[in-house]
Amino acid sequence: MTTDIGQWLGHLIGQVEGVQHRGRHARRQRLDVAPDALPALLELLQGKGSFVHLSAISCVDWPEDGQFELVYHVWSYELKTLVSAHIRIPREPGRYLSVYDIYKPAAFFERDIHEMYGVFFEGSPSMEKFILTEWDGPPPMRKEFDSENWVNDHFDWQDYHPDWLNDIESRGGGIAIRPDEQRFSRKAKHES
Amino acid sequence: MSDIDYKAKGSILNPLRTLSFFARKPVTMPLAPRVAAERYRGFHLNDWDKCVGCSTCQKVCDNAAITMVRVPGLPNDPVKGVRDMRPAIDYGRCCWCALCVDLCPTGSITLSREYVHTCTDDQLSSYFILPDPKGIHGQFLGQGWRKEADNDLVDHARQAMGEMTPAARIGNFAEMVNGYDRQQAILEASRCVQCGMCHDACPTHMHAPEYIRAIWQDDVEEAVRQIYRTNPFAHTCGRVCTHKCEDACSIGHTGEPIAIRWLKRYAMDSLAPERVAAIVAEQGKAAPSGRRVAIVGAGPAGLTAAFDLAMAGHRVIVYEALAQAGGMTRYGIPDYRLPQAMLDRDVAVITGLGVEIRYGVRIGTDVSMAELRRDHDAVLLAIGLQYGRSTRIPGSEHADVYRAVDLLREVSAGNPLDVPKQVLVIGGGNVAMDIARSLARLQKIRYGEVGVTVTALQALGEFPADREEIVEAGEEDIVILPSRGPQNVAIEDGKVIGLRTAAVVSLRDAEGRFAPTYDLDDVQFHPGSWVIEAIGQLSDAEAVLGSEVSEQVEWRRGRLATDANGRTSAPWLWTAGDVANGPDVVHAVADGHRVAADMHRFLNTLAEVMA
Amino acid sequence: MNVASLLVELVLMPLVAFVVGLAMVLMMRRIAARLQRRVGPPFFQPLFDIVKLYGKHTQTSHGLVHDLGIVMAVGGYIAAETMLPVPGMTGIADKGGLVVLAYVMMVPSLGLALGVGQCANPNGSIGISRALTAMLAYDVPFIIVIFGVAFHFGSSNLITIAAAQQAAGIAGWGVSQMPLLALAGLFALHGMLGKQPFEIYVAPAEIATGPMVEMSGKHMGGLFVMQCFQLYTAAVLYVTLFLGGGENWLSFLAKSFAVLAVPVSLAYLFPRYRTEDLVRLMWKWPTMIGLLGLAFLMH
Amino acid sequence: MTSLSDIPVIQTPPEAPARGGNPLANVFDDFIRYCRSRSLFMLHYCTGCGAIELPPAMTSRFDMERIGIQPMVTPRQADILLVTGYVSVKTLKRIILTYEQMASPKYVIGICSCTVNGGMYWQSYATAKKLNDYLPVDLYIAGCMPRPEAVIEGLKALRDNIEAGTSDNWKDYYQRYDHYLGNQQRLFGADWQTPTEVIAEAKHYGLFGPDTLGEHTRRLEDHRKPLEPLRMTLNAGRLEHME
Amino acid sequence: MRAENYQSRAQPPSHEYELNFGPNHPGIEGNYALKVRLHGDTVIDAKADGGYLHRGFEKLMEQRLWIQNIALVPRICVPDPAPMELAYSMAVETLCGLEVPARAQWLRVLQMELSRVAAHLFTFGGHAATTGMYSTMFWGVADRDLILDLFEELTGGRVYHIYNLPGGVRRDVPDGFLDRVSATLDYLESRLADYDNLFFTNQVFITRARGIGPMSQQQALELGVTGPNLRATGLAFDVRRDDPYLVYDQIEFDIPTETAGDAWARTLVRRAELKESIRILRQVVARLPGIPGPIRAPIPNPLAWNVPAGEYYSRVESSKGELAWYVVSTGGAKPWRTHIRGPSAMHAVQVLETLVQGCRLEDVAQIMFSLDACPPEVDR
Repeated sequence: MTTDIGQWLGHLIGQVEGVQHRGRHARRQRLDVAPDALPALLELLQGKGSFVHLSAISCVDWPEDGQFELVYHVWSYELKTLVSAHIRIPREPGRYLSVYDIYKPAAFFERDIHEMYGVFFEGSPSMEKFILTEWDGPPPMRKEFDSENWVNDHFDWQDYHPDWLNDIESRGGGIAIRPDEQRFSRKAKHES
Repeated sequence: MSDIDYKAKGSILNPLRTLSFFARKPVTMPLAPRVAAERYRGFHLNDWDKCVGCSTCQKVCDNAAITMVRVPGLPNDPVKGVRDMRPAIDYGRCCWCALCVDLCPTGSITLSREYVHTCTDDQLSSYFILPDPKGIHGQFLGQGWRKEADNDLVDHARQAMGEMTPAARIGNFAEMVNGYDRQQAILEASRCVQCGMCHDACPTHMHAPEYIRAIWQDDVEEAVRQIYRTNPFAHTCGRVCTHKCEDACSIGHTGEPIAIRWLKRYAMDSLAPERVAAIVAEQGKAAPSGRRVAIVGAGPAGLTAAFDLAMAGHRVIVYEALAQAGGMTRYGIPDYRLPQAMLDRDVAVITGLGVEIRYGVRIGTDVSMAELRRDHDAVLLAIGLQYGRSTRIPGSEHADVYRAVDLLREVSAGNPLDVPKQVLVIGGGNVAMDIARSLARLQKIRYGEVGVTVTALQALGEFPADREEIVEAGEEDIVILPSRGPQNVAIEDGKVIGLRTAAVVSLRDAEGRFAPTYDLDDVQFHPGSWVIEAIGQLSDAEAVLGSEVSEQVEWRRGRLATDANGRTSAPWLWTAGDVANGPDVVHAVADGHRVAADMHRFLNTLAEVMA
Repeated sequence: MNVASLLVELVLMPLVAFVVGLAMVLMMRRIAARLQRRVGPPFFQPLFDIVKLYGKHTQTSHGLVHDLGIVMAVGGYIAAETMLPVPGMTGIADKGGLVVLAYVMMVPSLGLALGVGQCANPNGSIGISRALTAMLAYDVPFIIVIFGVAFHFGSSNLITIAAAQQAAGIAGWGVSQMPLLALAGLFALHGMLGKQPFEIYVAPAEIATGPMVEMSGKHMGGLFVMQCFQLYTAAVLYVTLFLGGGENWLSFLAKSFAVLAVPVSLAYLFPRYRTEDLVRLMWKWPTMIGLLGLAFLMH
Repeated sequence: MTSLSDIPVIQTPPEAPARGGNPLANVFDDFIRYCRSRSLFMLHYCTGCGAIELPPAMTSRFDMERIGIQPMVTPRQADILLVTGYVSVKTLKRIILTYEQMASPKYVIGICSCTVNGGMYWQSYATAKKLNDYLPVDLYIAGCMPRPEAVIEGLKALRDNIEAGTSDNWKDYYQRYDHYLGNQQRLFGADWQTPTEVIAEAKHYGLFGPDTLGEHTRRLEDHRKPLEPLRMTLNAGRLEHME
Repeated sequence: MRAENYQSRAQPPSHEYELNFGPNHPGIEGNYALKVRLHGDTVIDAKADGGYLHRGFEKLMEQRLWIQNIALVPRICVPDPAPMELAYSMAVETLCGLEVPARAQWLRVLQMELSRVAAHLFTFGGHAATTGMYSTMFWGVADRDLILDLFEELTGGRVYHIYNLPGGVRRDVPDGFLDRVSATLDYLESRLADYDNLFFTNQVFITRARGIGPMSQQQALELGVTGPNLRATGLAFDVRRDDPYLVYDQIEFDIPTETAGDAWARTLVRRAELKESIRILRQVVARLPGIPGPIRAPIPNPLAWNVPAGEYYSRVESSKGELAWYVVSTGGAKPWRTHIRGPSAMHAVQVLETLVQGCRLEDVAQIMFSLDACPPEVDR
């Protein structure tokens, strides 16, 4: 079954340039696609290949390569196979074409990727924020965004002074991890 | 598909049947909280007697909810792998996933079936608790989730170490243990929970968690770097260390401890000597200080001190009476455990730092201590324990009654030995095993069969020797007779023909002092042509120091009196290694470091005074 | 009747109505609980709720009209209570009569509409427009029923109507005499109470309880009091019209609670109708039944 | 609009009304407090995952109504704000708005670990870590999430506290408004404002404390803008014709 | 009285007005918002507003060990957390090449289907409540609690089971557990008649639900609809059968479908699915005792577990639809990237926005609940 689909798929994508096919697990086929070729490929997959269901678009950040990887997971209800088309686009300026006119669900995923990674999709119906409407920091899913630092800058941790700890501290014991590893503050008690 | 048709109109009367619920009882539970299920994940419990304070729970915690707290007064023994720390839990973080339970090496942490805790804002400190067996409110409400075979995530089984079969190894001195390959080493390293018990237990506080992690990350260079932070005898320790670390390993509480020693060996073996030297050189040698240090004895302690002092920029000259460096590690440990080539690598790293070793120079004979003192700013005496103790039983002064260390030295030096078909070894320590197994090999080579009998005072379970040594000796057809005390060496026609032993009744008197008593009705005769005593060693410090210096310094119970840093009452003289502390490579290394640090301090003050 | 005893009655009748209304609220909530297989609130819960609401520190008012609206809502019902004869007390029942009562009973809804309108909360506005539509819907059968009853007994005086029924025994009760009108009345009663399936104007899932959305503190307390009165008024009116009114307190209360139990029980078995479904239903079945009953009556 | 400068800073909080020797003097207060503790309307707002254990607590199996608790859908009617677990920053704004709209006496219950010290999401850039930085919390219920029984035990504890008169942290919000506002500003920015004028309320109800005003309330005054009509934000294209 | 405390907001005069559904609104599922524009009672436009439940899961997971994430993932969808664990575990297993023992797979099916039953009961309750029928909600949630009792016994947690680990499950069934599962299933089946009387054949409800939020199959496919919502439009697609995982290929079950694609059809599909799940559970109960073996493949020390480099897109059928995880490993101790594709990401945003257009205000909440949208899945 898989090999058949593999062959069939190989035949199909022969019509588009810049596509590499790798058969993978059963029902999972991977295509590595040149960014230019993706819309044509998706149209082909949807039109001729019955891959009508866009399951998701995933974005992966590869800061060392200076690239974003966009993965389009499409599923065929007839062939019962999932094809993942991978493209790599430069991290800067991080722009790509929307596939909204091929797959409607793309609108959600593209907006999500725009919010989380800052990739702009031209032609997507809305690049307005949805989840992070009240967030003015950098796109948080980028690898260079350090969530823990941000948290330390914006929040305090709870202050605990239980009796047992006071007692242990008075006897010379106490918290035994390094202060920089400790994730709650132990400031002096409030003047109250 | 459905048994209700989409087009069905439904009924206005059907719902009225529900009015029958007027006659049915409510399903509401009583207001008081129910008893939770048997494996409920409620608040934490911690069995303080089982807990060793290893902090694995803190590491696996998703949420940094677990904090180790030092509780003064609890047992704290690094050698046994017990710390006086207990986990405290922040219920402002905890998600009750129970991973801390599943990964607890001792199984001390469990969860209770208690689940109600409320407090007002000013009582919020009650969210930070130190779990004990009673639970958050001091009232045990039943045991909930705990570790069972199903959910135990601790990796109990050690990677098997390949070694030569007894048949293959007995006829030669080739190293019998294969060492881990990369795959095995990574797997073995992955078992580590990074508790650091090994670090605490190690006499020289090796950074075992760090190098194990580096090995797991397949970064051998980093591992070597970590190893050399504390131990220049890395190859040696990777093979023959008494691995106190493994005894303390927290995985060892319920499984087999991590093979820390073999991992060290793997790291050292997998790197070419040049790379090792380069990594050591990375640490950077200090600028020459212009101070000169003399070290007597090129054993582990002396060379470790030499390593440290050389790194600190001092000029170090090591005086070694024998032809090669290594001391007991070379002349006391047989090749099948520690190939001399490996020891050479360790020594080469040290000499590579500019440490000069003058071989064949016996202080006290060739050069006097006074001269040494004159030419150097400080002197370190690290001569080890070179002389075997004698049992002093009748016949023990016979020429065919040997001390084990002397024989081992001969074996290691490669001198031919006229080993007889049947030998007897007295002693139950590692030295006894070493000589027994060495002689067994010589016998095998010479006669094709082994004829070694070991008698020891101790019962089998109490032998001072490592367990694996005893097992391996047994595998090599060596007869081991526990609980037998030597009575006399049987001599006939001026030749040794055997040894008489009596059964041991008790080893110690009422006060716990060493005073063996024997059952003289149970005397056995063990035939043999050689009797080898392996019951301990002595030093010849007095001979080395010379009478003049000997009189200057203080002595305590036959040993040089020193302060905690190994400094004797003479301000220029330090002592380290077996001669000062117990007979063990890693202790000697630790000693070397400690003394070198003190000497360095002294040399620095000297420099200031001069300036 | 002297002025003093009238005054006493005027005070006492709403008070009784309130107390009985509290019990009715409790009954309603206990019925809900039972059908939903649970225990339900404690006995004094309705009282606790009202006292608590009146005891709130913060009293958010949205202006004079807002306050006035609540006063109208509660006041309308208080006025209505004084026109509903109970055993031993008639208040101003003989002066008012059915027609006045019917008008007075619309006052609370209108008051609420005024008050809610002031809040400027769209949910409230939607709710109140739905409430007024619903009122239009159930008022049609209601008026038909009232007309029919008045026609039958030849009087719009509630005291007379009750007395006539009591005199003739069960056979003379409105329910025996005009079963169709009684049935239509039950529908109207259900609609008046605003319980499912006629609950669209509060619809928490859509408009967050509609008219109540901006009410808090004593305004909300006022609405809770109003609910007591509402349940009481509807039940007592039905009892007076169809079940022979109150011969004595025991039978009067028994009948009132029993009458109320019917729509209240049904309420927890049905979802709510949409507004247009509600209007359609009300103008169809109860109205038809009512008209039919009327036709029989007139025949 | 009342300006901040118009409001005199009262140095000492108003004294509690003197309690005379008459043992019946407080009967009325006690009665109201008792009713208050017996009738708690809970705001029906699911802020986080702990909300999943509230339906069981409300419905037949654990039936909260037994202790006089019922859900209410609008903040105006509610007495209890149940913060069920983590609050994202976006939600936190709504919670504060909601809280300020509730009529006092009002009570905040922090459920789950997340309201105390960040819980599972302690590293997350999106959630607030300590609820009591932003709102006065009356009661915490531990668990992730607490079972319905634990929730009910917590509510019972709150009930007892109210009856005993010890649960009045809502006053703290007025008396130390500057502190809460400061934390809110730190997270939401200096121009943060809510439609409710807390300071005016504090003045009105005699809850002015020495810490009601401070540097943060001054900043609030600097940034305060008149409330704008709701903007139609459905889509950008339609905005213009509304103006 | 405090007039100064309240300023009413001037509304621009318009025939059209906007209503906020949520985030604090009983008609919204969870903490989510829908802004609807109305003309009279008719919705002319709607816009979803998410992020109230955003926690940054995908970011958090990149900062935690593979095993630690097991505790994190169920929290993504609270009403139906079990499939999250499963999908994540399956992805890690595939990357590591771990072979899950048969018994573990059956135990997972047990967990999944119990979770599905619980989620559907919850949804019925919620759906009924949007139409004002609270009794169904009271019943549904109370009956769901019986399943939570089973979960508590099996996994130690009522809602967050944290029962799966990559490689298998954490605990085997306790003694007598399967009998209690059977008893609970018997009870639920006996209750179905009650539910039919009260709810599924309630004329008023059918009137309310039929024709509400209709969706053609074509439209559903275009919008990426999955799960019961897709099946209600006539396409018999179920990940359990068409992209099989666990041992679903050894289990007999039907895939119920309807064709109308409206709220009523979706309800009917869920009702039938509930029965199918009970059927599956009966098979599990019957066959589990005969399946020997460990319940977990050996896994390395969780603190030092490098998952081999690779990527996998694992899919499971949650009660709400197709749930997928894209997991990328670079061979490290922590995931490099995880992407969660919750079914509600489609249902709660584009589908909901589309379906409510032109509907009546009364039905907005009903449409959302009939889609069984779960906002935390959208926000993550």
